[in-house]
Amino acid sequence: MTDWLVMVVVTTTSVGLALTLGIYGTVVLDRVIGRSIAGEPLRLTRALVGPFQHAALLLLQQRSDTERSDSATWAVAPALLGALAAAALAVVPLTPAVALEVSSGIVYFGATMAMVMVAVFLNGWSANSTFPLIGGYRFVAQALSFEMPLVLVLIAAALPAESLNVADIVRSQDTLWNVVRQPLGLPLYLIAALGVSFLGPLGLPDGIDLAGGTVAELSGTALLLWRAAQAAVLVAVSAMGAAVFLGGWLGPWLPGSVWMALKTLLLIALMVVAKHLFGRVRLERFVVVSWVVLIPVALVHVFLSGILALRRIGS
Amino acid sequence: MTDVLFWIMSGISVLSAWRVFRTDSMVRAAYWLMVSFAAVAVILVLLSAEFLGLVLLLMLAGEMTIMAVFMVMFMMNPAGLNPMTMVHQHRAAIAAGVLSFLGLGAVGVFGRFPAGVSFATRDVTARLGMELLNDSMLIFQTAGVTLLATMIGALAIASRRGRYGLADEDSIEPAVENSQNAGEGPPSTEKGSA
Amino acid sequence: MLAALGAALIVFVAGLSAWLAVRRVGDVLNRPETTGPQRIPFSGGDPPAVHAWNRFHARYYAMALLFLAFDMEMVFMYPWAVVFVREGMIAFVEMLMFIVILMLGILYAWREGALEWS
Amino acid sequence: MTVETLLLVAAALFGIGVYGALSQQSFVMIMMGLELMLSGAILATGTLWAMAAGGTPKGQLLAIVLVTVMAVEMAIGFALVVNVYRIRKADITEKLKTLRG
Amino acid sequence: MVMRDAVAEGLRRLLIPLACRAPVRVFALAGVNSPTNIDDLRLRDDICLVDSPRSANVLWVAGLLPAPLQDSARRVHAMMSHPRATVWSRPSVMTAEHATLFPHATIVGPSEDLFEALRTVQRALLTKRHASDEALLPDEEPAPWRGVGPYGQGGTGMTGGVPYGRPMAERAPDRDGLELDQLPMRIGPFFPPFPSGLILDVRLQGDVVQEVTIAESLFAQGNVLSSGESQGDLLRDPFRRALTEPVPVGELELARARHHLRWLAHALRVHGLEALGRRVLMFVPALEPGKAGDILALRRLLDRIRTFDWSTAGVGILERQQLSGRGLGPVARAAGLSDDSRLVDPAYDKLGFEPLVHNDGDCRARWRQRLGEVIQSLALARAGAQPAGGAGSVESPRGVLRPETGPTPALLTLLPGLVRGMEWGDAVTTIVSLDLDVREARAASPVETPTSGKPAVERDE
Repeated sequence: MTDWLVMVVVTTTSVGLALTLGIYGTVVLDRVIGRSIAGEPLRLTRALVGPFQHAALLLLQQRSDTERSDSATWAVAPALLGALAAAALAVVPLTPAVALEVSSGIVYFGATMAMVMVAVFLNGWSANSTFPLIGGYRFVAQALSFEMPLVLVLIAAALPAESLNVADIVRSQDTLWNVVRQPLGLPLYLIAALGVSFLGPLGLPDGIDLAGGTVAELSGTALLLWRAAQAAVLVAVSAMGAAVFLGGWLGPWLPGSVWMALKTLLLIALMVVAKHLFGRVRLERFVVVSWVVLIPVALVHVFLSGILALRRIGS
Repeated sequence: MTDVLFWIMSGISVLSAWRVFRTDSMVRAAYWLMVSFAAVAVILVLLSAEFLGLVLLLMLAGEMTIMAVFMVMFMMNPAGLNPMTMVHQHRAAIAAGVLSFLGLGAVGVFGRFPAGVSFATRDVTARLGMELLNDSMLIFQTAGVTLLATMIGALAIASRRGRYGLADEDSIEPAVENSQNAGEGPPSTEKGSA
Repeated sequence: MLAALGAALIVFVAGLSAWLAVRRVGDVLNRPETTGPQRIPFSGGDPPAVHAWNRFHARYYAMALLFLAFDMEMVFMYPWAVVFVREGMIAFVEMLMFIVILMLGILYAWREGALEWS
Repeated sequence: MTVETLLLVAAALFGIGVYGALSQQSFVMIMMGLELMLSGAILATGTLWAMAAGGTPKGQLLAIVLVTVMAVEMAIGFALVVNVYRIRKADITEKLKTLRG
Repeated sequence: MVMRDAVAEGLRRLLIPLACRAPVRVFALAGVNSPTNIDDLRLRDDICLVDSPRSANVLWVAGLLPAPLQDSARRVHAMMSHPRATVWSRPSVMTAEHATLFPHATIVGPSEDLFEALRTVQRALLTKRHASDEALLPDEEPAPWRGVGPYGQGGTGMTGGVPYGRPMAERAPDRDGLELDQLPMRIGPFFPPFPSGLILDVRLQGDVVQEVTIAESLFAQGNVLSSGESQGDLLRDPFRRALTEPVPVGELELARARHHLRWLAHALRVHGLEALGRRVLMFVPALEPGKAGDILALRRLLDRIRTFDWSTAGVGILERQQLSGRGLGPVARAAGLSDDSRLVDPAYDKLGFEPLVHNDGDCRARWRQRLGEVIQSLALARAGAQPAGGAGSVESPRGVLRPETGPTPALLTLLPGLVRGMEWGDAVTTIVSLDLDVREARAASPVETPTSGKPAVERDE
């Protein structure tokens, strides 16, 4: 029992810490990368304190409401999104010591990422306003399309590890990282990750063509919490990607947690670059491409990884 | 500890199942059902059917959102802006519900079940995989065929373009059409007018 | 193992409470009461004629049906992944058969145009 | 957490499902009732697998088959709802006297 | 309770100094004759333009608002959350009706520093030196709707009631054969992706546009051009001047390049490429005749980033016969017509001017056309002081401009047929790609029927 309590406390604090730092890092990276792509001077100090100023401004703003909105589900949606990100991060081994050894880790991760759909849909639905509503529906279409590739690449990574436990998957990359062993895995995963954190090319639910879509009717704390939850999801998927494809805590010289943090930040940065460089795609087109290209490719990827895993064991 | 969690979860599960039929908003109804299922999934995890519980959660998110999407599509007043109940044979249904609860509950309480042998703890999933690939291979493959049939069937039923014209415009197979034209059949639209 | 998932559940609850707590703080800092005109949904400045909640025609309903069935493939794939290396070629062939059968479904859907907006 | 209590919970879920399936007028709400009945069944299967069947993988397989049934039921059910609505503009059972397309 | 208030006060004291340094959250209402261009705000580090008035602290009214837009402007003001304030950039010319439009507004004259004003206002708002704007519209109680019918609903039948004073959507037929609800909604005049003042009555089923009509009020009394208010805008525009007097080719062509680049920045923003849009905006003041290196690099970059291509290719196709002879400028040229009034201008003839042409006629062809014309314009601008125009009509960046009218009215007649059947995102892409300017719209007599377009785009063929 005391062991368990210690585990709970350690996990909760480490997840909380990782999420806070990750969200902060995401916002800073977003600004730095955005400005460098725009060709503007960087102004690093401003980038570093900016997130706090912004958050303070939103905390001091009134929370808006709409006519006959479903206020209960509207309140739950951001909390659910944030909680899902936290829960997903809990099974990602941040260091070899702090790892929840969930033997169906990637099933669990897949479940939390699928639930993101519920949170975003609710956030769009609850406002009783057309643009958020369309945004919510867009996310459902998008989620139904990217969910399968997301899960399939994780299954492929589980093959050589012979386990669904994320920590086992990290350990299986002792000799060779999955990013090399399964070259298709990371790109597919990143596409799906952009989808799950509704960013950039797949930021369809809150596009400007919907005046902000799911966030169009949000203000003040509600907006702050929603953006924080979105960044938290980005952190969670990036951490998972770092663990599954970039060898997690493995790495020379530095302690495992530092490696993990660096790799996660690298993936976050990659996705933020994608956000700023790739425009919003057409949803209709993405759905077809996802079913006709991404899912078959992900399946082929699973089988190829399987054959490679068999050969490695055989030899 | 597990007992406490079990009672909480069964409470959530039954209560939210009840809420499903007591809410005006279709989206809320669908997600109450999801909460009910999620609580069942946690109970399954408590029963050390860890994989089953988690996979149920994974399925649920998609299925219940799709459920919400369809419910909103086909219910008038989907958000319950005008509160209104839409039930029929209410008393009979309650009676049937109570009866089935009592019947099944009686089986549960008075039935005799073989005592639980030590169940597998660590590699439940692996044993399930072995089972799938060896003894129950046929079940596994049959599931594949069933799902294929489901996909094709569902798409064929739901799509507007039937083989003989638009589904909502009295499309009739040519052979049937001929026999009907002998009498006074409804005029049929052109073939494949889509 | 149960302990780990229990901890994960607690992290979930903690996340939920953290987000709701900040929301509460925001509401204490600024009263969320709004006036009637303030609650009008935004669509460029003019008020809507009807409520936005309607029988929303989700144009991708055929794809959603496809998803319902195809999603099940994952349930079978997880346990398969665990034993794949142990079982070797048999596992490979069996899953290949299963997947090819399911892919026929996608192929059919694509040919029927079920993935496009209806 | 005993076999009896677990089965009682499963029976309660099933009972609510029966009530819903019989009392609701709208097609989709009837399907909610069916889903709840299946949820009761899944819980019962899980219970018996863990508590009485010695954890044989066949028990879990049965539960997985039930989940599959759930998905199939939803897919076909919704497809029928779409079709009926398209042809008859009907969304509640009362509007449908016969099942002939 | 007291405890809670004390904690809140403490927290507020902690947050206010931080928030005071945050970028100003501004929602812009673009009017006419504004001393400051909205694009100038986008490049500012200390200003954050938001897409919905909900989360803005400051409502920036740029210039004067024509009478038909004033009610909408007040409504936008009402939608903002507290604390809120209004800053009004006003030209020197002003009519009496404007004086009472925003009684609480901080007025910024043409010579004053707008950015400083915006910053000061937000800071004053946070420190409570400036009271949050009071509601300009009365707080009306929603219409009663509960408890009328037998189940407590608002009327007879399921959709009989009017919850919150609004009815519910009604069913309508659809191309899919499913008769689901059709959502009538009015979009604009301050919908950020659209040009200010464009008001569309849209009927949506799901996210698909079933029907679009251009709201009448746009034409009724909204003629800004004739009201004398926008003289300042006109005089700054070299194309307007070129209607009556010769203007150097260099000036015209640089202005054309600037206009297209501003348009491109907006289009990129609407596609989610905000940072790239800012980069494009930064080119605008630095444009020089003959130096197209940056623009060429930009074109290469956009070519390499395929997503912008993908999301515009095949969207919003306009056929040649719809466009020919109407003076629709880049839109016509993107569809393969070499329709350019510069061809008949002797000054351009001397330069050996040949119009650029793209063939597809879709949104992608339109942005490529405009980007190509930027490069071409920079080359032409080298001719410098050579005078052109003055012949009563001129090829503006949007198309042929005459004293009474511009290309926008003709484009607006094409619009309803063009976006019918499109997913909303595609419809926005298309409308943005047409580069409309509502200030030109009045001259379009509403008599001209909007059915002259081609039949609805049937996309489920």
